[in-house]
Amino acid sequence: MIRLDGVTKTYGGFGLDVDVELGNEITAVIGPSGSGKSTLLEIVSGFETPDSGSVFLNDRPLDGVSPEQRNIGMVFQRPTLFPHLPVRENIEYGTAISDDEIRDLCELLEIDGLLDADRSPETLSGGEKRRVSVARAIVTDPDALLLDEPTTGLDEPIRRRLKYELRCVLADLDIPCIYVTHDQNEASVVADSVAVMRDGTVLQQGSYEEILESPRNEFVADFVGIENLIRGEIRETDSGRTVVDTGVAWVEPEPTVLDDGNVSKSDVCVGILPESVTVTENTRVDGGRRTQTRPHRFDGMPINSIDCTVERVISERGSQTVFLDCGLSETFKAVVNSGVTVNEGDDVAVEFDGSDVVVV
Amino acid sequence: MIRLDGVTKTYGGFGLDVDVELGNEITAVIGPSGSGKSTLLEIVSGFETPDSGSVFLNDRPLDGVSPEQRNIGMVFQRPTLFPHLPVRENIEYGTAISDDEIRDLCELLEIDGLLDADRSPETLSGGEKRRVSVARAIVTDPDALLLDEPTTGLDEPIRRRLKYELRCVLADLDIPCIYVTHDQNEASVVADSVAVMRDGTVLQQGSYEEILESPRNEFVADFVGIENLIRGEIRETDSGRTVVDTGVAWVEPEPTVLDDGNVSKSDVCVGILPESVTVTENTRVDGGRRTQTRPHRFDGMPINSIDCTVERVISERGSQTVFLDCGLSETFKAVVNSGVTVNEGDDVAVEFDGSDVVVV
Amino acid sequence: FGGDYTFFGLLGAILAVYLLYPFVTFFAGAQGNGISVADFTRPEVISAAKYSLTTAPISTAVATAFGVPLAYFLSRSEFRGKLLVDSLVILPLVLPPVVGGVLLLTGFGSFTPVGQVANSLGLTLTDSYIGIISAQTFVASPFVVITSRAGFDSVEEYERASRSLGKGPVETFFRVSLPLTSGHILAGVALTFARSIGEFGATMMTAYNPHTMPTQIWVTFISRGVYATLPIVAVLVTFGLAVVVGIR
Amino acid sequence: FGGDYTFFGLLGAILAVYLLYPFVTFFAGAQGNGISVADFTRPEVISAAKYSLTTAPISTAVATAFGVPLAYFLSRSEFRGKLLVDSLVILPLVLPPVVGGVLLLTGFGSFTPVGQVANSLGLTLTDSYIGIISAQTFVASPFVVITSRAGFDSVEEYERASRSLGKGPVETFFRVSLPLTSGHILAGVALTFARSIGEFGATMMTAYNPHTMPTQIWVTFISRGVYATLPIVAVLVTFGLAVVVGIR
Repeated sequence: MIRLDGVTKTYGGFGLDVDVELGNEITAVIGPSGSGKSTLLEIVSGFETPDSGSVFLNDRPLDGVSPEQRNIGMVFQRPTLFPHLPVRENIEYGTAISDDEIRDLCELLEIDGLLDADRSPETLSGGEKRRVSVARAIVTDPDALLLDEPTTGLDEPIRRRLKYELRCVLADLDIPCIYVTHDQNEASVVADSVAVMRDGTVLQQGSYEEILESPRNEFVADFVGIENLIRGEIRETDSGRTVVDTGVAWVEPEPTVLDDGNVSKSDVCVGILPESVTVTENTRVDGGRRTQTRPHRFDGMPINSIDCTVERVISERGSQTVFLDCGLSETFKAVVNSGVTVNEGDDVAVEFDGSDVVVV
Repeated sequence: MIRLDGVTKTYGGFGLDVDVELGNEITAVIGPSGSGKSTLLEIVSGFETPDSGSVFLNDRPLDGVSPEQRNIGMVFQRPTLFPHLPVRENIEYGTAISDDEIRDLCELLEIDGLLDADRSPETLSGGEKRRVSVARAIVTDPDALLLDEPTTGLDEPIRRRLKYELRCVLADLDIPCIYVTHDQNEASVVADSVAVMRDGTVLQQGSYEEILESPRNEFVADFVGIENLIRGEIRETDSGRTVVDTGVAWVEPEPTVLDDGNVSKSDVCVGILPESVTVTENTRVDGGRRTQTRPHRFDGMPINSIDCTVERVISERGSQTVFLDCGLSETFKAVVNSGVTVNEGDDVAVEFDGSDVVVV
Repeated sequence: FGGDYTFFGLLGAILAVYLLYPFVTFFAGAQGNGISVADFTRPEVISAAKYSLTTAPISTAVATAFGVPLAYFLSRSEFRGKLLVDSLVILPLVLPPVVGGVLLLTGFGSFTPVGQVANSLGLTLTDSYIGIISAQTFVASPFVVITSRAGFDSVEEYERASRSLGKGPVETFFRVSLPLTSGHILAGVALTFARSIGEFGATMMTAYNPHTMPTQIWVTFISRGVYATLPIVAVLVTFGLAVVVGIR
Repeated sequence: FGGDYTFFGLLGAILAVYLLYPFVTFFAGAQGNGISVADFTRPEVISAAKYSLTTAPISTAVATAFGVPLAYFLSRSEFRGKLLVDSLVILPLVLPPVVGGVLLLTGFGSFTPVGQVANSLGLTLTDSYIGIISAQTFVASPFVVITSRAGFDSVEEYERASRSLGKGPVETFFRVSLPLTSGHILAGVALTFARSIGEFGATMMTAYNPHTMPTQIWVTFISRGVYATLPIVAVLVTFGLAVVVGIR
């Protein structure tokens, strides 16, 4: 367990102010550049000293403990393998282990072919370097492991495999792992829980699903991929339903959170995942006459349904991404099945279920 | 139109050998690092001279034409805005334009707020810098535009918007745009067609859909995201059907391409997109007895269906990614709807339609 | 960085103290040896300052005018013999200045062909302004070439941007490369100037007369002892400090 | 790079030719002035070579032994007065060597407190081996400090890796930092050695006798003319070339 207890650090115009507890699981720290992710790692690893507050590792305070005495493993953005030592000596730099142990470890990380002779780390591919640097970090049996964007700079297919394999290896360690990344997909694959940072603070911490279901604010929602964020105002309709009036449609979350005291302001933002949307043709040729279908309407306004025009359709990997002009300031995005026929220029309606709507 | 006619370039251990024609559309060039993407751009832009062959721009040969006389715009990986010139002077570096024109351009790129006074490019955010560098490149009305990973280093939410907006701006130019990226999703969003490079050659060129439907080889299939690639052998079953025997199941593409002369070798690889797979529970409690359901079987072997165990389920953005152990050397990956209930450790069957199988 | 570097600090402090100590003893000792403000206006001090301050700027200007284009050419072009020119540019840095002086004498001395041609035109290439400048330029020009080149090496992508926007190499050089590398070039100019004004070994050979400041220090030291050099030393130390602060 | 850089090449060629020409005239002229292989074995040549080759390695070793720890300390630690030490380390580079010699005389001359203590112990700090070494060390040590420091600045992340694997600062220094920066340090050692062996201005002050190679060039030039310096000049030019090739 790692606990940061009122840790602050100021330098230049930047200030870190963090108060979190991370269990024996993999926590992804995500956030834009400059949000303090790396500073957080530097404070936990001991390379930076906080201005105030303390770091605890399994309830042992780390104040004044130098990096080499913390027993915290690190995997850096650049693999930082020692170029003057062969692969095996790199792995055993922290502690010498038996031939059997090293073989097991390398099989686990699929780098067993790299121990031959005096192979230099500079002859390794990008993916191999990362694996070796993970092996080097976990061979010392650390009490915690910090990883700083370990897949940066790798080609996509290699990265795709590595992140899943890292997940498996790290989960088996059963120690706190902090995994800094700027890619929310990577966060969801590798980590058990996610901490979203901005401007030096942790905005929200929880499982990826929890954050998707109730993001704390617009920034978090956008960062985890709730790309359709529409501003509106809470109002009661003539018939007594409480909805968010977005100007182009009413949005009614279900179960309603608008009048249960959880939302106190009247200007809110509703968020809908592109994947939670269906797109239906909005015009029907009806005996030669085109009539618009209005699937969900109430008091003259569409509910949980917006009329729009298809701007662009992109087919990819079993699905289509549809960009839509809904008369809003931002393009609306929907991910639909390959089977659905949508063409650029079509007038369509997007529909979504009230239960898929988040309010922030 | 840009045509590279037998263009070769050798240096160090690396050789480029390219013969392609790119129309007035956006072509994404994807491929691993070191595949020659950047060298291709350098030869088209004139900063490198090919060892042999010629580059043609709208049928005009560019041999011996210096970069500044080619009228080819460039957007670099680093934004390379001139730090000693204000934003507006950066945009007008290539050619001075009227206030109205520059205002229209900046509105299009959503950077109209940046022209005020003598704002220095160093005060801009990463996303703004990219937009300004695109504005600077297109203001000279170039005959072609080259973009070298223009979204690198941006935070995910910014990158997501920028790539779609780039798509819209570039498509309106109606000139050949070469867009180098290592991200196949970005390629599919931005480009009309894709060229996959490896080891200095273009392996395949076509629309993203075409490549997904018939990738030329395993490398291309993997690179565009057909992550489940299973090796097998073509054989005829006792009942005369031609299938790929993967050891754990028979795979039967539909329409069959195995005996129509298109596939000449007997050792092949079948590819299935993670998004084209359904996962069904494999055990049914039947009056207290567990019986296995075998949805598609033939001559005792499952067809287009593999028994496996769930290794890990990751929920994200309206779908779940399921990693499965099928007794193959690689983990099988399926992306299924959020509604499907799968738990780690479950015995399940993955099924896929013969029409979703590609053979390489 | 969170570590204990006392061990390195203690070893390093010995060198730091060794480098600092002579400054302290000199300025402390000069006070105790009756050197006054009046000594700063002695005719030989004024004369040496005049010669140094009229030659070093010219040497620096010449080194910059030709060294910056050379640096740019080396940074951008591949040609046969490039390695030779690269080495030639560093050589005066690692060569003892007296050697530089000897070499220059054989190239431009009064009895060499070049020297005789110059004489017939009324120019004296040694023991003259020109002799001082030729020694300073030979010894000091590498600084501006090396630092400018490092600057030019770092702005290639900006130049590509300029070229792709339709600007040729010369326009690109003046509108992009030069402004972006002005920091590097200025640092090189400062170092070249410092080296020029402090030049002693080569100048002793090519122009013992008229005395520049370093030559005058030698002459004063021989005739009147070490503390009598204070006025010139003080001026040169001040210059040195200004350059060190300037290039940071 | 696909461009026409003739303009820059022509300007730059003027400086390149100016730097090359004296080498040609010297070695061509020496041949025509009856300098033979026998001159290489003249007693004053042997003696000067002996003094230079026994002092420069010691100066280099001293500068390295204390300069590398100083560089490391400056690279890793923040402390009050760091800017002062940073400047102090560059200062001898931009200061005229004669000034360095004057300063050293006031610190270690025979009539200074330090000099007198040394005398009573039987050590002469000026006009001796020690005088040569003290001048060379003062003037040449900045090279090894500056290049080593650039090296140490570039390996911080490797050190963090080592520290995170349980190794303390000293073990990390010897197992990681030192091997990874050996290239930088060797370049610094080469430059320091070249500067030491070529040292003239400061050595003239602190140890005119015994003559090192540069001093001997001066003495020979005064007494026997420029071409008589060929043996020592040839040795020093060869050294210089070796260093230039070595640091590439």
